Amino acid sequence: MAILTLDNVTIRFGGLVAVDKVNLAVEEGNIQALIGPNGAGKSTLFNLITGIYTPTEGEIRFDGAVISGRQTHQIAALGIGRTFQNIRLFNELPVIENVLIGAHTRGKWDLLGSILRPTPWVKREEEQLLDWAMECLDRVDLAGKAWEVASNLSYGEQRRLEIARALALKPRILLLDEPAAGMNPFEKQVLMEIVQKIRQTGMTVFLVEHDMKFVMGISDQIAVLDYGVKIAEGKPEEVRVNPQVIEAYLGKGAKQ
Amino acid sequence: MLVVEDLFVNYKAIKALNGVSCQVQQGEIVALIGANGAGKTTILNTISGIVPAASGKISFEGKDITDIPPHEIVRMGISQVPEGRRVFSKMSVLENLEMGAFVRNDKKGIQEAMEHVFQLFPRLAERRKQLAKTLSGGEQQMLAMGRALMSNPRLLLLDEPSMGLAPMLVEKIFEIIQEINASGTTIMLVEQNAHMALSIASRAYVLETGTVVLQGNAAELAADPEVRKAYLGE
Amino acid sequence: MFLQQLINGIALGSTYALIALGYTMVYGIITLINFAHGEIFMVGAFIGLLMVSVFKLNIFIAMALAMCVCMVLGVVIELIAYRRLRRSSRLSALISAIGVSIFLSSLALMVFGADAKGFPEGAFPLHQIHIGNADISTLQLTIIGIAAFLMLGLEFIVQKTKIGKAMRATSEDYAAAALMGINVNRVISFTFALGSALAAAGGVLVGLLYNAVSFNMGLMAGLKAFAAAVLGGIGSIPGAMLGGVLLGVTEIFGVAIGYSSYRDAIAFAILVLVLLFKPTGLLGQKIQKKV
Amino acid sequence: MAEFLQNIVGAVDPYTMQVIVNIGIAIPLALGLNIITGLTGQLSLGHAAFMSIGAFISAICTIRLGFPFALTLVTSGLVTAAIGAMIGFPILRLSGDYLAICTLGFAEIVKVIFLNLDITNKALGLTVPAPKSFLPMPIYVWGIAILSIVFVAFLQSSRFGRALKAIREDEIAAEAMGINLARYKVQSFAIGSFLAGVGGGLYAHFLGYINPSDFGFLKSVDILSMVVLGGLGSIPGTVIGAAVLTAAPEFLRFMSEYRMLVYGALLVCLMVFRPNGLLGGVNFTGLLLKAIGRNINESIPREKGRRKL
Repeated sequence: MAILTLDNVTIRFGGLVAVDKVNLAVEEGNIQALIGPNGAGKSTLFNLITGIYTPTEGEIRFDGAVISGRQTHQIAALGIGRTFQNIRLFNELPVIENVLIGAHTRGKWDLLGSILRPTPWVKREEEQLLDWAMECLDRVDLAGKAWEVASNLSYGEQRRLEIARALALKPRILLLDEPAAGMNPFEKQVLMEIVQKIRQTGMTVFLVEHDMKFVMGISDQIAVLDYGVKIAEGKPEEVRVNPQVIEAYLGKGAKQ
Repeated sequence: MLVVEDLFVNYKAIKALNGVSCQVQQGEIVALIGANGAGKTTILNTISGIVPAASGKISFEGKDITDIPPHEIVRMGISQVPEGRRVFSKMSVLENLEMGAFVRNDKKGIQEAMEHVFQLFPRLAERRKQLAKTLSGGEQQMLAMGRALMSNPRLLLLDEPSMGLAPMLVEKIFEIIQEINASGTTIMLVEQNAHMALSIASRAYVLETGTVVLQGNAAELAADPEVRKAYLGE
Repeated sequence: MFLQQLINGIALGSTYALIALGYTMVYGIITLINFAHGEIFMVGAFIGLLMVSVFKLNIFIAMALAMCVCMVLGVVIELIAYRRLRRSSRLSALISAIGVSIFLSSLALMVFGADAKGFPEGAFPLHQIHIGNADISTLQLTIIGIAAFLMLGLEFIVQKTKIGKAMRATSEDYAAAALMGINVNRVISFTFALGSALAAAGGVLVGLLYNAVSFNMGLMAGLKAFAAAVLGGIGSIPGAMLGGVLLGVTEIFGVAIGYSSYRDAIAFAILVLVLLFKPTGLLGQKIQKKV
Repeated sequence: MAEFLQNIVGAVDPYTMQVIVNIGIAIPLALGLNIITGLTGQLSLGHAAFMSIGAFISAICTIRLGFPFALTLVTSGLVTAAIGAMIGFPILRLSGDYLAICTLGFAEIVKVIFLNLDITNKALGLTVPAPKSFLPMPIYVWGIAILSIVFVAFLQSSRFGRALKAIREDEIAAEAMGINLARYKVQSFAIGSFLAGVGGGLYAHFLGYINPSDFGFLKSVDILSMVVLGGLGSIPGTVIGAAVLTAAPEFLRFMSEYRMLVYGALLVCLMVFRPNGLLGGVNFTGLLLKAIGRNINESIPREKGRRKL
C-alpha cells in the first residue's frame, strides 16, 4: 500500500516551473529513491511534501489524508521526519538536545511542565524522552558523542545526527535529502547499513541522493526527475539501463 | 599556467578539501568532475580568493596568489562564472556587462570586449536594455559568461554551466565554451554532466570528498569504467 | 490652510527623506540598521552650527563642510564598529551600532551641553511668500530645493556612475561583486560616506527649520527616518524619498487636526502598520524564503 | 520572623541596600528579555515598554483599587503578559531586524499613550505609596528575583524551553520537528512580558515615583545590555549582567560626566571583541565544579549528566 502519494504536483516560482505535474507513490516499508541532476527539483519536492512550499497545483496525500496546504509542524506531527540537503542542525546545542528536540512531538508536558519541572510526573516524561533520544543516537552510532556541541561534529557525523533527530520523531516515513553528500566511501558504507537497519524496523524511507552506488545498492524503487518532470521510474536495474536516465546524467552520447 | 599544490580548505569543523593538487596549462580546457559535495566548487572559490585556504599554495603564471583578495585576482587575469549564474538581477544586461569590466578603464577595449560578447551571444545584444531577472535561465547563463569575459581573462573558471538548462541549450553552451577556448582563453570547468565535460576537455580530475581520486587525459577518463561507476553505480 | 500644511509637511518630510536615504543605502548593502545614523545627523547639525556661529561662515558653505566631516565620521564608524562584525550575528552588529549611538550623543552632551542651541540671527535670510492664503518661508522652499537637489544627485550617482553601479551590484550579491573585481570594502565605505553626507545636510536643515540643535535630536529623528525608510521599502532609494515625504506630511496633518501630543506616535503607528500589512514597504521587493 | 528579617535588612547601610534592591528588580526584567531574545532568538528593543505597562498597572492597582501588594504584582504581570501576547501575535511573524524595529515602534507608542492618559497623570507621572507588606521590601524583591531565576532555570531545561531554543537556532528545522513556531513565539513573548510586568511593578513601588519618559528606548537598551553582557541565553550570565550593570553606575559615579560615553564605547568594544557577550560560552557549572576541586568530566558521568540537562 502506498503511504505517500503525489498527484499531479506542480510548483511555479515566478515563471519557472520547478516541479511539473509529478505523480509518485511511495510504498509502505520500501526504500524509495529520487534521483536526477542538480536543479532537477528534488529538494523542492521534499519541501513540498513537508509543507515548506505549497503546491501551485495537485495534491499530496499521506496515509490517505491530504497534507498539501497544511503547515510544516502539523505535517511533521503526522509522522513525516526529514533531513536537509544543507544540514540544518541546532548548532549551538549539545547533540543529545538536538535529538530531544526531534522528540518534541513525543512529549506532552508544555508550559505547565516547565513550572512543574521537578515533579515526578514531568521528570518521568523527561527520563523517557532521554532514553528514547539515546536510543535514536545509538541507531546512528553517535551515542558516544551525546554531550558534544553539534557544530563540533565532523561532516559525516552531522549528517548522521540529522537522521537521529528525524528518527526521534518516530516518523512513519523518513525523508533523507542527500544523506551521503560529502561523506567518504567508508562513511557511506556505514550510512548504508544504518538506513537498511532503519528499514528493518518497518519505517518507510524516501531519499534524494546523487551517489549512484549508494542509491543502486539500497533502493527498492527509484524515480528519476529531470527539469521538474518525472522521466523514469522502476527498480534499480531498470533505471540504470534506461536511455533517458543515462542521457540526463552523463549527457548525450553516453548511451553506448 | 595555474598550479594548485596540496590545498586544504575548512569550513568550521568540516574539511572541504584535503590536499588537492592540480594544474592547468596555457590553452587547455581542464574539467573537474565528481559528485555533489566533492569539493569542486570550493577549488574554484579558493582560486578566486572568495574562500580562504587553510594551507597549500596556488600560483598563477608563476606568482603566488594564495592569499590575494578576490578583486585583485580579477585584475591578474582570472575570472569566474559562479555556480547558479548569480547575475545582478536588478541591473540591465548592459550594466551587468559593465560590471564585468569593472577592473578596466580603457573605454575602447571595453567596447571591443562587449562587441565580442555580443558576437558570441547575439541574444544578449537583443536584450541589452532588459533587467537580468527577466531573462530565461539559458540567457542568464550566457550573461554570466559574457560578464566574466568582459575583463579579458586569460583563465576562465566555469562552475556548472549546464545546471538547470535544457539539453539543447547545454549543447549550445558547450559549443560556445569551445569557441571561447579557441580564441585563446584557458578554461577550468566544473561540471556534473561528466560526459559533456569530458567530450570538450583535454584533461580532467575526478574528485571525491575533497581529494583527487583520478586524473588524466579526458578521452581516457571517459572510457574508464571507474568514472562510469562513480556516476551510474554500475 | 491645506496648502500651508502640505508645504510644512513636505519640508519636514524632505529632511526625513534625507536621513532615510542613509538608512536605506546602508541596509541595502550590509543589512544592518545603522542606529548611529541619527547621531551622524545630529553631529552634522552641530558642525553646521559651529561653522556659522563661531567661524562666521555662510550657511551653505557650513553645510558643505558639515557634510564632509560627517562623511569621514560615517566611514570611521563603519571601520571601527561594524567591519569586524560583518560575519557575526546581526544582533552583535546592531548592539554595536546602538553603542556608537550612545557614545556620540553623550559626547555631544559633554561638548555642547544639554540646552538646545539656535542659529545666530540672520544666518539664513528669511522671507515669507504668500501663495493664496498660505505663508511659505524661503527657508521651507530652500529645504525642499536642497533636499530634491541632493536626492537627484544621489540618484545620478547610484544609477549612472561606475561606483554607483558597483554599489548596486554589491548590495545584490556580495560574492559575485567581488568576482567582478569590485573592492567590496571600499564600496561599503563609500556607501557610508554618501549616506552620512546626506544625513549631515538634513541635520543642518532641521537645525535651521526649528532653530534648535541639541545633543538628543538624533534619536527621534533617526527613528522616524528609519520608519520612513521602512515605509518606502527598505533598500529602495525612491522608496526612502517617498516614505520620508509621506511621513512628514502625515505627521503635520495629524498635528493640524489636533493630535499634537501624539505627534511621535503617529510615525511609529504607521511603521508598525506597514510592517504588519506590507512588510516590504510601498516600493520594496519581495524576498523569497530560502530553504 | 518578620522582625528578625527586618533586623537583618536594617544592619546593612541604606545606600548599599538600595543598590542590592535595584539589582533584585533588574533580575526579573533581564530574565524576561533573556527568554525572548536569548532563548527564543527574537530581538526585542521594546522591553522597557512592557516594564512600564507593569509599573503603571501596579501603581493604579495600588492607588485606585487598593490591592494588596502581592495581588498587585500578579495583576500587573498577567495584564502585561496578555498585552505581550496580543502584540506578539501579529508582530512575531516578522523576522530579525523588522521585529526589532516593530518592538521599538511599539514601545514609543506606549510611551506616548501613557504621556497622554489621565489615569497615568500624563507627563507629571505617578507617585506610588510604599507597599504594605509584612516582609521587608528588600526581602520581598529578592524573593521574587530568586523565584524568577528558579522558574527560568526550570523553563530552560524543559521540553518547552528546548522548543524555544530550537526556534532560535533554526526556524525551518524546528518546524520540521513539529514545533508550532507561532504558538511558541507568542508564549515566549508573553512569559517575557510577564516577568517585565512583575519587574515593573517592583520598580514602581520601590522607587515610589514613575514617569512614562523613564521607560524610553535607552531603558530598553539598558536591559538588553544586561542580557548581552552575560551571554545570550545564559541564566547566570544574565544575573551577573543585571548585577554588574546596575551596580556599575554607582562605581562609575566619580566619572559621572563620562558615564554614558564610556558605556557606549564599552558596548562597541564588547561586540567587536566578544560578539557572544563577555561571559558568553562560559560554562558556569564547570567553573563551579573546578572551584570545588572536581574534574568536570568525572563529575558528569553519563547517567548523572542526563539529569543535568
